[in-house]
Amino acid sequence: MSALTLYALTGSAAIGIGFYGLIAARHLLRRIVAFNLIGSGLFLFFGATGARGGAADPVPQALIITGIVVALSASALAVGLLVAHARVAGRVVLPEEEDGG
Amino acid sequence: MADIATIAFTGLGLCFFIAGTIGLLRFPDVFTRLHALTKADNLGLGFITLGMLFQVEGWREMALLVLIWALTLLAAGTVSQLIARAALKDRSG
Amino acid sequence: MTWAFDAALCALILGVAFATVLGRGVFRSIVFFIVYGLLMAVAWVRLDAVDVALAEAAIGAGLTGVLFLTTFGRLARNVSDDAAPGRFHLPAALACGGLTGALAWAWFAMPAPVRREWELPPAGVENPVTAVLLNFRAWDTLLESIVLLAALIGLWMMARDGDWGDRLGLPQHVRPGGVMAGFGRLLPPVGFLVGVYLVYVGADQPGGAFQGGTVLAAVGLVAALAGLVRPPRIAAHRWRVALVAGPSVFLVAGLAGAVLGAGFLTLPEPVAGTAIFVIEVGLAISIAVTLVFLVLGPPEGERRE
Amino acid sequence: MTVWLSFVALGVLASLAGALLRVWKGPGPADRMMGAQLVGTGGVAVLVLLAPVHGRGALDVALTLALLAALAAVGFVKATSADGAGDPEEDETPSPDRGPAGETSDG
Repeated sequence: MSALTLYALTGSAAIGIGFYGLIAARHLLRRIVAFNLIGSGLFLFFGATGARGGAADPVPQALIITGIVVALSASALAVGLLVAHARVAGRVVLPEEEDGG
Repeated sequence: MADIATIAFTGLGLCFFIAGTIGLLRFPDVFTRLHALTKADNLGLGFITLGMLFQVEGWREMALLVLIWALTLLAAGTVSQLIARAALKDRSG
Repeated sequence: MTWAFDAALCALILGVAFATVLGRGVFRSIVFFIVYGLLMAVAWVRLDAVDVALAEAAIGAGLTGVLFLTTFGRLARNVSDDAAPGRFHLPAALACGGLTGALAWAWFAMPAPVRREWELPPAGVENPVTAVLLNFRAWDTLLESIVLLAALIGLWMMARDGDWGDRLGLPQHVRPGGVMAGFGRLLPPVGFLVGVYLVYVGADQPGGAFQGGTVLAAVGLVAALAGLVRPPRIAAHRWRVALVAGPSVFLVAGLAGAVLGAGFLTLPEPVAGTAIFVIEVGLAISIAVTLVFLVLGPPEGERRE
Repeated sequence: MTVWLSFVALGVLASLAGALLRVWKGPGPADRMMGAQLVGTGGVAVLVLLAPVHGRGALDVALTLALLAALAAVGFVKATSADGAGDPEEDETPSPDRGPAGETSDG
């Protein structure tokens, strides 16, 4: 198994783990963290794909860099929504999940 | 000769890293663990950068290495102070 | 031996990802995510993507961590902490395992890349990543810089009316002459130099507007948290100019290309080098300022509660 | 030489696994943060060791990591301070109940 395959498989596993966190976590901040995990795993998978042709392909790298910056801005927006929600509702979970799982 | 120095210094640095980790795992409370952490931070990375000074070519890379170590020292000093204070407040209050 | 290193690194990344999702407690999850960003930066270097590694080091290991940690602090004060752990969710686990399996299958099923020895057409810069970002796929980058702005506007819409006009974020305070204040004085000059350097060398070496801009943002955040500078007021006009500088310079350059006959956002080769440098400087300023504002958040004057 | 450096880098990674164990076990937030700090330093060390293979780029990334090594810890002490924006060194502790901070002294 080549090193690239290792990184690609790690990336795909991170995507799966992140999705699980997004579904199973109740605390909304944990969901945002899990969402970032998905994004990061995708970047790794994509980056490994782009590196298969020998020399690193600049196009995926450029897209990943902009992706990382956009992921941060999306997280900041989500966190702002969460803080506002917590201020209004006094909770950090969604209303329909307050009782059940 | 340069290679021998590199092997010696990086090996020493690795020892400090391992010792720091063992300390971080086995010491009983926050403050003693902090002591272990700063050993790894300052000495471990210090010896590794020292060893790598023999491997890089050009004064820019050397200056970069020294700068990296200096910045880590600054960060380690600050962080240990801040974490210790935060832990102290946590315990007393 | 290098293979063993890669395998160990991947194992650590995987373990950290699991711990982020499965561990109890929000704080633990956040710390593991910070560690995850650190390890990813190393992984990007191993994949020979130094430009990505620079951005990941500044954002994944720096800015995102601070964003989550400060949010954790804010929530802890507003909300009774309900750390009730999510129960193990078998259908979700199966579905996510399936997703990972499908992706792994896709990796092996993908056709081998066509090994074409192609050269990038001349773009005015040596660093291929910068060439792609600012010349060949300039559309993406332009829209991306506008997305950042849109996120900031969305975040500011969450400010309460009473706080409008206040300084951004929580009112920071430190002990004058203390350790944090001293650190906040020592680090920013060095960090500023590193950030400017990364922007400057972006044409030829790893670095550029995004990489340098994110480092500058992290340094600005240290300066703000350590009380060296006070965050600006939300309605300060001078800073709005900084926010739109990058996209505007980019647009003007694009229009100039259209007027000169090369086409919108097409930088003709003779002037491309200079144009890219000017755009990079503007973009780096905008990215740095926008990211600092995004992490600081809208004004939250605690006194009015 | 490359083999030796890879070996040392592998050793540093192995010691980082121990640091991660501390992050997992805690028990306090300060313990977890210290684990993360050690991983940060270890990451810098690994990148420095990779420099002969990956060239200047690895050192640039190491420099960025070293520069921002304290950022997370600063965010941490801010988050755990009484009003989320303070400094653990301040003597005038705001009221111990988690009420809003009184006046703020802008540093």
